[in-house]
Amino acid sequence: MSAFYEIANYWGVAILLLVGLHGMLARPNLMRKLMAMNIFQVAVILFYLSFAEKTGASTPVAPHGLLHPLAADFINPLPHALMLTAIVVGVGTTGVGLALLVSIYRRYETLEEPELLEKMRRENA
Amino acid sequence: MNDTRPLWAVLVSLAAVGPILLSDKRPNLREAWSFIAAALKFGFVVSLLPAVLAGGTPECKLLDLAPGIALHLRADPAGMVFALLASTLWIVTTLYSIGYMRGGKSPHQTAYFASFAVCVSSAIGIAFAANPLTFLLFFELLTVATYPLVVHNRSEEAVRGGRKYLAYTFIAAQCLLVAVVWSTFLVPGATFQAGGFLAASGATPAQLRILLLLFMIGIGVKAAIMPLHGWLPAAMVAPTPVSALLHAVAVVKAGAFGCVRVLVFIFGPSLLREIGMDWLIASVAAATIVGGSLRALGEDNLKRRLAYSTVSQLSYIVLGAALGSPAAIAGAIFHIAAHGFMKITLFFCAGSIYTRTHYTEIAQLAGLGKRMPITMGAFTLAALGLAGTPLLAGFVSKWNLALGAIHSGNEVFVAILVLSAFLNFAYFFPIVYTAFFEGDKGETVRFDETHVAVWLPPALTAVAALALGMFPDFFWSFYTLAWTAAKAATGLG
Amino acid sequence: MRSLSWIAVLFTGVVLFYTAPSLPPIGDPESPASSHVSPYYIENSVSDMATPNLVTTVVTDYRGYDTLGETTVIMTAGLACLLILGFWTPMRRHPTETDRLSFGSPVLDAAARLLVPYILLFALYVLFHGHHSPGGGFQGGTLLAAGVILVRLVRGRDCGWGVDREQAVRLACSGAFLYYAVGLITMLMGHLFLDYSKLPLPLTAAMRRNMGILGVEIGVTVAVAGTMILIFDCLHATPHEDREAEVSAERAGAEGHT
Amino acid sequence: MMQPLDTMFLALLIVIAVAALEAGDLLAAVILFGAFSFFSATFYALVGALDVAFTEAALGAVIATVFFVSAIRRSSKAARKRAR
Amino acid sequence: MLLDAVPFQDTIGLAAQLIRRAMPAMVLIPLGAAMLSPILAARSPRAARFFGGGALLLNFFLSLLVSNLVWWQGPIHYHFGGWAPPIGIEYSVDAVGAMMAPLVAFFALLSFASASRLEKEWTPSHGGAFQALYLLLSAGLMGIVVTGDLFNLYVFLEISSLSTYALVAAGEDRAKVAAFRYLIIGSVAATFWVFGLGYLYALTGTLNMADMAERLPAVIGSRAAVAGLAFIVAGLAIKMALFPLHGWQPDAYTYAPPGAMPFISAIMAKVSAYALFRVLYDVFLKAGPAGEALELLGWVAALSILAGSVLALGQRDIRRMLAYSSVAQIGYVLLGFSIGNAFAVTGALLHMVNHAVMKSCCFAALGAFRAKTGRADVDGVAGLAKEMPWTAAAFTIAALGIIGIPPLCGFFSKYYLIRGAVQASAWPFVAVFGVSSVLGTVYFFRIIESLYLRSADQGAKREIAPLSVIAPALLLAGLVLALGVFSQDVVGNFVPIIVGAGGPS
Repeated sequence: MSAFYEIANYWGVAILLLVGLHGMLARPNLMRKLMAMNIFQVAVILFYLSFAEKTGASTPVAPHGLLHPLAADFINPLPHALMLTAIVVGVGTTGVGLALLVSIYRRYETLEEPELLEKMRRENA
Repeated sequence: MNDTRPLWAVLVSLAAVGPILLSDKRPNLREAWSFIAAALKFGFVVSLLPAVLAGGTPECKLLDLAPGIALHLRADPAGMVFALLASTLWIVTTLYSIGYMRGGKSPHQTAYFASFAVCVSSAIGIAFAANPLTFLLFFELLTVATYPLVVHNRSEEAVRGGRKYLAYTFIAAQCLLVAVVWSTFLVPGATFQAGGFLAASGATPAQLRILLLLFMIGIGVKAAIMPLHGWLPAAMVAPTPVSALLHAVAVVKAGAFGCVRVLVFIFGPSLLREIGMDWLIASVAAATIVGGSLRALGEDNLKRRLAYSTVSQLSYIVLGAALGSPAAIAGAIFHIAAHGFMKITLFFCAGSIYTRTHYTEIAQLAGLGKRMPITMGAFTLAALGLAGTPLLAGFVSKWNLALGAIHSGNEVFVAILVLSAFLNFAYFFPIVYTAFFEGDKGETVRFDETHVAVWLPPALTAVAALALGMFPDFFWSFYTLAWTAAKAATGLG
Repeated sequence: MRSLSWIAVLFTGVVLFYTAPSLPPIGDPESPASSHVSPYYIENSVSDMATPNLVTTVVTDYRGYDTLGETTVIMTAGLACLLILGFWTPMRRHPTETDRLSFGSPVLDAAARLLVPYILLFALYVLFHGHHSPGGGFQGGTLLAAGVILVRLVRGRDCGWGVDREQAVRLACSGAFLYYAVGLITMLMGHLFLDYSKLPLPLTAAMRRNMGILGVEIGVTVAVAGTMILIFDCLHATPHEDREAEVSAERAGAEGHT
Repeated sequence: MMQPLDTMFLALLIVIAVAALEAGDLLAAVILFGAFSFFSATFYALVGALDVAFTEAALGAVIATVFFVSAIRRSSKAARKRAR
Repeated sequence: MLLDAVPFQDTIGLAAQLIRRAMPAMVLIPLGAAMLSPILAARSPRAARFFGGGALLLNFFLSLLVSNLVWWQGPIHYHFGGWAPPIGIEYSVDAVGAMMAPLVAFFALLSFASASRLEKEWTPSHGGAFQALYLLLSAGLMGIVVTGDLFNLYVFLEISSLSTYALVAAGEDRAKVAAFRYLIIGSVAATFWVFGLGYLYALTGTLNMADMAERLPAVIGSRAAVAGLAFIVAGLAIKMALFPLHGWQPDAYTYAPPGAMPFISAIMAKVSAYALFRVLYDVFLKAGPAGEALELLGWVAALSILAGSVLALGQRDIRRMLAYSSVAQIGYVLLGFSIGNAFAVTGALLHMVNHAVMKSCCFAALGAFRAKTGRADVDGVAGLAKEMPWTAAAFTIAALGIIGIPPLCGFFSKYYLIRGAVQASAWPFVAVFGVSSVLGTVYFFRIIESLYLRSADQGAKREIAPLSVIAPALLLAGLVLALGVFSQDVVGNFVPIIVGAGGPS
């Protein structure tokens, strides 16, 4: 059982990643693609946080007055720092994506990919 | 020892391109530039002649093209033959072009003269190239520069001809590129060497055979060896001076010259025999000689008949280079010059006839011999020469080729040469006959030549062909040069 | 397209499930990730920069240049939205009748009046206490933006409470530039970019680093807050012609009822 | 550590994620998506990443969701009905 | 006065020291300019334009200085915040970086003039956002080139990606759909990069390239290392638009505003290819999975070359055709990396430079045609050679260069690539190069025919193309020729450093 838990997070991450990837590529609705993108990124964040974990260690904030913390007592802060970046980047990308969607909708009045392609094709002809 | 004259010989016409393009609105100035460049180029090339005859090879190395491979120009005897031919004929062709183009009020003349200058530069570059990469550089430049000439008319047919030309030459260019790269890989930094440089490469015979095939496809397209000749008749839509240039001066001749370079200077006769490819190449060449002549017989259009004649004649050169005996090689190299003078005469004549009468079919020529005696006289002379009549230039090369065939033990090719001579007579004689002995006897015959710039060039080249036949070393020392190269290649020198 | 994406998903899945077991087990203190570089951060950040929040030290100092990039990403996103959607209707400092079309209701208004000051205050706390507890520039900036956005939601879409759109652009850019400037100062003084220990402050090296962190955190806060407001405004604003149509439709509806 | 709890939470996250992508109405999907963000923030806190959790809660659960909602409002008339 | 007292040698040393210290400014200058320009643009758009242009000019000069110093004294390292790697973030410029950095800076500068001019025509005023994003794009790409840290690379990848999405979207209406598709695919790519990096970090515990290269051999046999590499390669392959993953690129290239296009088309894919080069050669040192990945990538690249060329044949729209041609040409670069001997790698690196120049020349010339007639399809440019002889000549030269006609620069990179393939006896790849060139001839000569041989459509709109659009095309055409003729000077200067003693001699 413990062997399962040792990497259980990775299985979860893998499933979440696939759900997100599939949503991004195969969903016809553009808004959902964007949501799937966020799910995809959450999976990556979970992945980083999972391998940052350290048994018997606590949150990477040193208690007040502790001048020389020991490495074994605190979780690896580096992945946390990196994922802070990833979250912010993700929200930024989402914002840009939504801005694009709003302007696409204004022009074509749809966010369904097949319908959108159809409209563009008709316009081209 | 850097002698920059080969470089100047190449550059002078390239440098003329700018002024030619800028003088678009002033035809006289434009043609003056062409003439000045042609004269300078001829001067540079001829000034190299004494040194080469004395056994030297003036050369210059410029910037590196690739690691260990410089842009290397060198005037060796074989290259001199081609360079002399191209630079001489450029002058004549320029004169003729002015007459022809202005006479026909042809459009796009600036583009024509500019491309022409680039073509001649590339031809000289091909002649003087000392290593495969330099050769490739000028060869490809020639390919591109010829395209505007082929599509000169801008007609639907011209565009189609241009496409065909591009398709053939660019596919060939890839083969040539691979072959050149491969050869520089086998022998890094090699320069052309009489007798070939690949013998020491250590490659297996099978590899060498593939390499040779790549080379022959790459260059053979320009030389119009039989299965690869399709573009040449299609390119006949171009104006006559262009055809003259294609056939006699630059393009096809560059292909033939390239075959000599590959067979004699990259592979060398002995290696060729070793890998057993000499006989194959010679056979293909022989087949082209006969096949081209037969196709020529079947054509009623004058220019197309001349085109197939070229297909046939150029394979003499390939045949000689493939046979590999001294006389054969000498004959092949001499034929480069001889065929140049004779074929350009024929095309000039075809052009003159066209400007005067707009006739293109052979049957239309009836009685023309009396209206245009100089033109048709020159035509007859050149036709006889091509067929190999003694006292004309063609005889010298064929005699040597036949000798070479016997020396190399392939007597069967002598038979081919004889057969070809008959076929040559067979397709030229009707033209001459129609022009001089057919037509209305009762019609009043009057002298009706065109402008002097149109009839003088063929007359000059015909006389030159005659002179070369009687004195093979006349002025340009073609014969000596050819033999020098041949002896060096076969180890006799 | 559909089948292609299934293939991509399948392929990724195979790679994931095939390779996950060979990763170091979760929670292993001896795993390379926990034993190579990170111990340095844990053991030295208190003495290096007098900051107990290890994540903050990594984010803003040890890997401070990443965070400058990240702040720039945020700014880029804001400018991208601006370029794509642009300014449509001008904003008003004070709400007019039409601004109240969607959300305006007394209850919401009163709730917002009550909440917003606390949100903003909390934002500042998060920012300044980021050295000692979870929090810092990104969180603080987000909360600031959340406060402003709440007012926007309650008061109507074109309300320019707090900052208007032009100001939001300038906030986003100048916040990022503040971060940049802290690094630039040390660079211009002949030291390395972002080397806070060389800041011209009359303090110990660790405290100078501490102050440097505070400086960049403020920059991040301003940039994040400005950008989030900017993106919201771009997404939320109404194009001019739509707005005219909506207002007239509303009027027509109101007249129909009476 | 609390591995079983972690795993349960992960399973919950996956379920919400699928639900958010499958929900019929776009607005409902967005709300589920907000919930997903929120639960993932909780999960981050569980594994000890308080800073990340805080950021995800503020940025992912609040701001991103608000962005989604306003974007949907602006592209709603037809899009909401046909959303799938 | 002060300098007089210092001996000459010391002055040089001082300058070198100064350049070392200023190296990160290659990224920081455009970055800072981007932050300030919206603020400045609110007061005076004109001043903001000059400011942006000045920043890029300064940046270009600095990148030249840095390259020279690298050629002279070897790689330059810079530690941000005074933290030595692997604790902190490092910038490191080696010989290849010294080649890429001026390239990025040059193209950023070159298309800035036409971009800022066309901006006025193509987008309404957005408070200097267009210009700021353009500067951010160049900062982001430069950051990818000079960074020595794998996560920092991701951050700058995102800066460049986000700004590209917006710049692409600033084009026609359809550009927004193209940009959205690009955003989705681009996010997949970037996330794959982070995910793969996560694997590598979990195995080695470091993010610094050099440090990771040291620690990787111990764990190279692990399946996780293979997965990490696979994700990173997949992410970059998307960014490079290799064949099965190229879907976003043609639309993005077609509908983007012509001002930004020469820059994006020239540099984006090259920078990703360069990142791939660094991962495969600097981090993995071609060991273990990297060698296998390279072998596999060779076939992918070959497929990309053929598919890109074939797809380009079917396009009427020249922009789309050029985009597919880029799919093929980036395959050349990758194939060179894959073959992996000194000649092939030289060819691949040289082709990055050459193709950037040639393709951006094509796009610049096309932008000028389009400014004149408003069309960008093969029929639309009919007969333009008469009215725009110089621009048409520039386009022709660039096209011939891409086909590989000597002495234009495209020939020489092809020469090295084929030389490398012949040396490795990789005959199928040799054939691929040949076939691609022939196909290139077909699709480019269709345009050249149209330009020169067909007569112009009389009814079409005719406006005067601005000089700021034509001049870059001419300059680039000159470069196509110069880089070809003097290719040995280029190769001789940096390639021996790259490939070490075993390089071409």
